[in-house]
Amino acid sequence: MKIKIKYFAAMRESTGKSSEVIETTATSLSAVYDELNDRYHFPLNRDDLKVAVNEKYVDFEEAVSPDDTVVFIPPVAGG
Amino acid sequence: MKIKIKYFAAMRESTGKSSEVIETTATSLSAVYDELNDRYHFPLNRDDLKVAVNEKYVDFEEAVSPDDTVVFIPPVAGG
Amino acid sequence: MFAITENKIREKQLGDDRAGAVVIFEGLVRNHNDGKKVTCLEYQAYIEMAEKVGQEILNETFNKFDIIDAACIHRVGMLQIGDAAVWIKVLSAHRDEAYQASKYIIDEVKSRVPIWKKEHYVDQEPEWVACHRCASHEEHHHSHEAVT
Amino acid sequence: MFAITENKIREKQLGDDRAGAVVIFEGLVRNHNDGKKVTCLEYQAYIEMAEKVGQEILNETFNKFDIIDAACIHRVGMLQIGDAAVWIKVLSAHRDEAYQASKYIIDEVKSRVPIWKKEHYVDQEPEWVACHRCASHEEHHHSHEAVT
Repeated sequence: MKIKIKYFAAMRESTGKSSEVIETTATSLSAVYDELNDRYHFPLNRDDLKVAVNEKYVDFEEAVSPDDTVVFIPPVAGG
Repeated sequence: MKIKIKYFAAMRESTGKSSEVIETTATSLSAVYDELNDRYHFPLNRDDLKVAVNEKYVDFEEAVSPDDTVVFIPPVAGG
Repeated sequence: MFAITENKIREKQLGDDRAGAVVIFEGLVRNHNDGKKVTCLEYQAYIEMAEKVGQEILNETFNKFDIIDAACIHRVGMLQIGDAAVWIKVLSAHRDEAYQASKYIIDEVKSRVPIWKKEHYVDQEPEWVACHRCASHEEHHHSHEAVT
Repeated sequence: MFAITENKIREKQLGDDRAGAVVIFEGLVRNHNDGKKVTCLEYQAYIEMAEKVGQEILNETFNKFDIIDAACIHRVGMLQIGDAAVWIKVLSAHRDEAYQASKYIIDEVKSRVPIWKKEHYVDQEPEWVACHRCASHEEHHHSHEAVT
């Protein structure tokens, strides 16, 4: 299936992309992270990230569905 | 001795004066209050008032000195 | 800086490159108090003493909290609904101190600064707001004041 | 009203005749952080999600505290020392609720809204401010953040 990934902050700098559409067979968000981390060697470990699907925080063990927008959220620092 | 009395809020309305100079033989502020209360029948009991001498809160049992400026302070309500 | 003014409160500019947090408090004239409809409020101050006590409060605030700057202006005279009666601004590096200092200043101003207010109502004679009511308000959060 | 803006924050007018207290919080860009001299700050947001999470926080605030109105604006892009990164205004009848609601909003915004900041320094390479540092700052009040 195809899913969309958006990148922000340190994740955007390490991938050089603000978003991309990927083809994946990963069943969980955790597996999506591992797959992309093999490619990009992200600057942040999974434990330092949160994950959002379609603009909502969800658990890394949740499943992905076709056309989901997935964002690995680096530590936030607003304010 | 002569002392100056200033009146504010309900005290001003009951005396019809914003200030006056009085001649008194009272030795404490408490006695000054009693003396003036006999004349004006203040709308506030001594227990509901504080007293300031020369712009500082002091105790009712303190003595008065010539030329002191005395204010019986109704319950404050700033803010 | 603590000041009493007869005019509409004009905010004082406070700036400092070390400041990371600003907390501004404004006390406004409400349209209701203690179940009564308020039309306007008249504030009177013993100005010379109010400015001394106000400055003492600010000095205490600087001693108690790690803040960069603080200012308070209190208005007197006849105020309309929505008018600011008091304005307090605190600057600090970190926000907790600014919030704490702001609350300290307004609490102390309300309890110690010689300022009085007379409420004017739609349906009855105006009256000076008395402190034992303020005090019970402060304790129990009843709606006994026109400005909070 | 929760909004993200790329421009200088323009305060939103909030008024209500029932309001007796206004608390405004501003988070400013400081000239120092964690012992390093800061020259400017770059804020980036996942805007669509930030606005949703921000609105959720305001909804929670209305449920938790007896307030009349609340608004929050967060700026993104390149900010200079002294610029406001975030602005929060709360109106309530009584002041305690306005202070509490204001603190709740800034605490939640800092911990949940997907916004990031990159600090630019006088003496070294810029870096994204990481959360484990923010978190330890929040707990221990170290000076780990450029805006507090």
